[in-house]
Amino acid sequence: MLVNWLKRIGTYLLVLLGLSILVFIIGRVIPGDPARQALGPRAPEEVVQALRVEMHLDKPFVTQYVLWLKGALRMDLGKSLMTRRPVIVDIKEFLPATLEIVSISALFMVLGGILLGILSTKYADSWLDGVIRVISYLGIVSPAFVWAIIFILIFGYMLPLFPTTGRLGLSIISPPTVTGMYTIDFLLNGDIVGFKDALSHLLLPAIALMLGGLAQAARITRSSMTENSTKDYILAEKAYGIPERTILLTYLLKPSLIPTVSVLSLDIAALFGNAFLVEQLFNYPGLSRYGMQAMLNKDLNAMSAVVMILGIVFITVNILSDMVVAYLDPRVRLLGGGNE
Amino acid sequence: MNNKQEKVVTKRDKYENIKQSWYKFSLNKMSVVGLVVVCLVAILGVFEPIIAPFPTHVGAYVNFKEASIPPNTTYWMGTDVFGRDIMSRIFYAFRGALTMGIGVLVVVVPLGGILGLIAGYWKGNWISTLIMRVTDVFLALPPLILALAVSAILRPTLLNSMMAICVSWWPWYTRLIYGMTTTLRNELYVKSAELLGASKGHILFREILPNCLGPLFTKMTLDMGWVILTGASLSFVGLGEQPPIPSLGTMVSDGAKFLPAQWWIAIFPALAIMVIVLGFNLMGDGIKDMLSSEE
Amino acid sequence: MNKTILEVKGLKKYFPISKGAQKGMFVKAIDGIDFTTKEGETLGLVGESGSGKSTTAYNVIGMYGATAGKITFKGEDISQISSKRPLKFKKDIQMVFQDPGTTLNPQRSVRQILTLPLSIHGMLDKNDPEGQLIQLLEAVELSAEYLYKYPSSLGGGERQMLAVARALSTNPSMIVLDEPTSSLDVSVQAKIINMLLRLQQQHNLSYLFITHDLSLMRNLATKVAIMYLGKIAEIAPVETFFTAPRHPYTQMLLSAIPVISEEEEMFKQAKITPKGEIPSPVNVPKGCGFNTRCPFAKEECFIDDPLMQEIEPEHFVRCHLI
Amino acid sequence: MKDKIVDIRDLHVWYRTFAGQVKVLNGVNLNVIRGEKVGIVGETGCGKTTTVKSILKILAKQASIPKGEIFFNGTDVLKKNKNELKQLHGSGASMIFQDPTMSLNPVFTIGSQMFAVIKYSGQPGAEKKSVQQALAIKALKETSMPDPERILQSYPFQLSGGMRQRISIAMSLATPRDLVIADEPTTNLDVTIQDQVLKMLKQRVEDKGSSLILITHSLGVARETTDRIYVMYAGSMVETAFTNELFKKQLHPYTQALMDCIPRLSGGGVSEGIPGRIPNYLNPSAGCRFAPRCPKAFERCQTEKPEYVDVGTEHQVACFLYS
Repeated sequence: MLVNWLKRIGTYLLVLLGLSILVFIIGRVIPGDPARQALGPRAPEEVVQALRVEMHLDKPFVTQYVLWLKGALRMDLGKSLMTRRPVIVDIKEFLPATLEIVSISALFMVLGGILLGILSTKYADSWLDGVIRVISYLGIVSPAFVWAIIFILIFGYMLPLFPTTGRLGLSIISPPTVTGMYTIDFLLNGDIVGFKDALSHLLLPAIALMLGGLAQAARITRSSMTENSTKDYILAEKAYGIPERTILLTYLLKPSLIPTVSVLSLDIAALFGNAFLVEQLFNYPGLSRYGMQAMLNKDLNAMSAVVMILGIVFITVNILSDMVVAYLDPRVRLLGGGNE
Repeated sequence: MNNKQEKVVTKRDKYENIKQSWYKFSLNKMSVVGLVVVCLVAILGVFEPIIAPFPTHVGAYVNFKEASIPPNTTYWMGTDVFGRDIMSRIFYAFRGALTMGIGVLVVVVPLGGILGLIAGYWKGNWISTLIMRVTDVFLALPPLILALAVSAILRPTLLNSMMAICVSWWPWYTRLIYGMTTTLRNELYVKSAELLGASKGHILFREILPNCLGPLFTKMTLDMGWVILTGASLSFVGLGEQPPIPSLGTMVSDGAKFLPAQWWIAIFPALAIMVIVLGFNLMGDGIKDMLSSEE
Repeated sequence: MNKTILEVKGLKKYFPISKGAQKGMFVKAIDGIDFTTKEGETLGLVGESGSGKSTTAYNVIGMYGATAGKITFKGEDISQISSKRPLKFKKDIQMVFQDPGTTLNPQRSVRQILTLPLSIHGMLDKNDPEGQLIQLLEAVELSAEYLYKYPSSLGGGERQMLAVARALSTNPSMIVLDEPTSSLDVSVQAKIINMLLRLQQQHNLSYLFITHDLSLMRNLATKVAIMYLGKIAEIAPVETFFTAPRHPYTQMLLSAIPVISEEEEMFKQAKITPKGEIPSPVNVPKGCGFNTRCPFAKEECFIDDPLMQEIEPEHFVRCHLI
Repeated sequence: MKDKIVDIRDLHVWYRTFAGQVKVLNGVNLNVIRGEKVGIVGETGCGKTTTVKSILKILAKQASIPKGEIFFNGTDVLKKNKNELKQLHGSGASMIFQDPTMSLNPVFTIGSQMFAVIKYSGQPGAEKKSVQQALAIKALKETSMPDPERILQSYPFQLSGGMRQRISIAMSLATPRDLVIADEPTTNLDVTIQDQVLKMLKQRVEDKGSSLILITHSLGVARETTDRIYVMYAGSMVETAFTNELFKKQLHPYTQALMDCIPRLSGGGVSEGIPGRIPNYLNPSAGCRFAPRCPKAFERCQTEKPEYVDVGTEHQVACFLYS
């Protein structure tokens, strides 16, 4: 069994390496001169040239990549042109914020999606099923940034229940950083007021982010549960008199969750993508906004770092989902038949 | 049994097929709604100069007298800060959106599809592993981010943003066709074609590919919606069609600054995006039901 | 008149296991078999799942290459995989598969399906292609109208008849049939069996017929070979095979068949009650493969594997009891 | 009158499809006496599975029952609502399916499935785990399963087709059942395994004193396992008789034709099969559905539906040759 996991992690590392090459190529193909871009048109030529040397732009392409890779392994990702600070410092500041949002929306997505899927199967073709299907269509159909705008409109102005900008209320001082995630740090600090404020700042962006994934999960759960409900073993269990609820929540749910989990892992990874726009709208200082600005300002080091982190997150989510699938499906666990 | 009879019989078979497919498609009323929405969007987009109330507002037209008027009888969806009619601009933006959708799919489906066919049929040897590992690398990033990174490099135009989406979208089709080909290549009709001595070209394109068309068309219809959505996200951050040419993403992002007072400037383009994607999604589900085999 | 058309000598086919606990070991699907078939004859290969009968058929048609041993067809060596064989063998040996559901491409019309073999081997009759196809359909008792239909609108039996028509199209000298009627109803099976017998007369075809149904074999084959765990347990002309079976496994299989008339009970007089299941072809038991289930197993049976002995002309048995 | 476990009268079942209503069952009559082993023999598409699924009310959503009654233990199943059905399902009937790969839940251990069946079977003390464990092991031992403890921990994909069917049988008889329904339980198994499984099923049903409905397309299997046989064609019963009586003399032309098609171990070739195809259920003819393929059909067969008529001790046939 272990051999299988090692082989799988090996392929993922390979993918990561491939990703770093891809990102490096994209970074370097940028027309225009990043050094000139950073220092502005008026900077004298020799200063720009010095920066160019410092950024190894003069060396051949492959050596630049090798140097960059060695640096990355030593956590030295070079300096960000925008913030003038080592990229690693920016990441330490912004990454926890985005992780906070993404983990909450992932939680909503998984629990909500599966719950809605079960409900719409149980009350199939009833009014409740209809309502859930409409919600899931709306959820799937509208991009996160449209929901963001609608939420800002409703909660920002009409009925100001939840804050729609920033990470903390102006009056609240940020907690001593332990994990970098305000909600957890406040809790560790025992500061309930702070915790409530940080949480309320998180709520709207998180919900805007997760609606699409939630709807997708609900739809996949419903369709795979409906399909499995006609299989012989479910009919046999009905014939044996096993109560409807037990069949629905155990014998039908467990096999039906397998397709949902693989879709969920894709959608959770996609949260980071959508976070780009949502953080922009809620001007929430997360890693995605930082990455967005890096791309717009062609800040190579920052951009490569953010993309690599997204790749790593994607792979961790994939490994987690493989583990959950292995738990759900004994054939995968015991035969080591990984799903491609 | 001359050609005329052949026509009659095949026509009857075909007619029977179409009637059966339409029944399965329209079984779920929502799919019909989707079809209607998509047709409406197409008509509005293509015939925009005729249908739109203020076709001239599409270009660099400025009329401060009429700026920021809420929806009324003349401007059904109100006007923006430059006094341009939002509805006409949305109709024009439909055309941009559809060109983006079709343009991307026309590139991505054949490219991804053929790679998927090759990788799937020759699964096990190096060409297949190479293709699939490269696909994994491209899929390791959410499509929006890859598209952002690529379009950030190029000058922001509609064409470049389409290219950016192509770069991040082709692997989805490779993986779809790869998945199907690896199972289809073991079907008996493929085995018997091989044993008869049929050429690899015949086997890939006449035996395997026709059986992938069902899920392929379903995915293409759904993807029309997603591609347009991604395109809107790109233009939302200014990487798509440049002003004054209207695109839904830019209209939403410009309008967002004027919330909540002039809410209509941002809300109507946002709703327009939802309507397009909703239409294609509903239609895609209908096609999935239509092509699903079991009665 | 009938000289040997197909000869198999010491054929072996092992499949390496790439995943799971048994990694590195082999599935010994065929573990050394020998038989010959004469022109115009039907050799029946009988056995239960895991006996290797289908693998043998796939080796003859060329879907697999042999791990060891030799297959000669009309004097020429065809042991390697079909893609490496000269084109003429793809014309001369054809195959009919088991599952009517997937043997025909659902997206191609009957006309396209039947035209493919003809065009590959350049046998298309230019001036009347339609007539040629209709003739083929009539050979398998299907009306000309079927030419323009799609497989989905045909019944299981009709699809198998079309598969036979496709096999006949290049007028081969041998057809390999892998359980062609096992997923069909009895009434449809009867039609196909009689059709196959008629075609054999008209075109002097030789069949390699694979099935698990011994009563079907009784009404079709000229010679029957019974396989167990990748080896042939007994070969005999059909008359002696059913009236005087000598291998305990043949007797056990005969006594397990549900029959519908008293006279058939007569053939099950050995009354060996079936017991146990077929062991896995990965770790084959030492000595004779059948020793785990054989009521007459002697101490010798657990030590060495018995050799094929010819107890009567054309009647071979692999058992220590002989 | 011996009490009837199952009594189906003039049952009609229709399926909603894209082309309209498919009228599969066209007036089925069937009864099973307590402790009797009844076989239903018929070819693909004649409605055998629909008949038994309607007894257990596990028909597909698209199915509808426009006419007919199904009495199980004396009460009409169609009139019962959800919780009344609980008793029927609890200890009333159980079903064994054809495809061993689908008859057991792939992601649960054999043990967890058997315990659930026993728990809800209304047996005294069935809630306790220990009672469930004991009953499950006893049931597995009775079906001559090697090393039942290991079986309870293993998953279906780790077992062979034969073992899985034996487990389904053990499950269906782990607690006393009035009726066991087996839908082609051994069709996917090898002949030597099928022989052992059929003998064991017959033995278990007799020991537990429950009655059996065995569905099969093979007359040979029915001859070796059942007391009485219903021959079914295109949605209704054409002939029924005690097993040895039926194999001595067949009355209905379809049964005769079917017998002639079966290859015999004693050789002698087979008949030319039955001409034509199964009737189209979308708009079936009002008359006898076998008429278009029947060598002895005459004018009356085309228009009128033959009634089920007694022609001897427990020997009924639906054909105008006899009424």
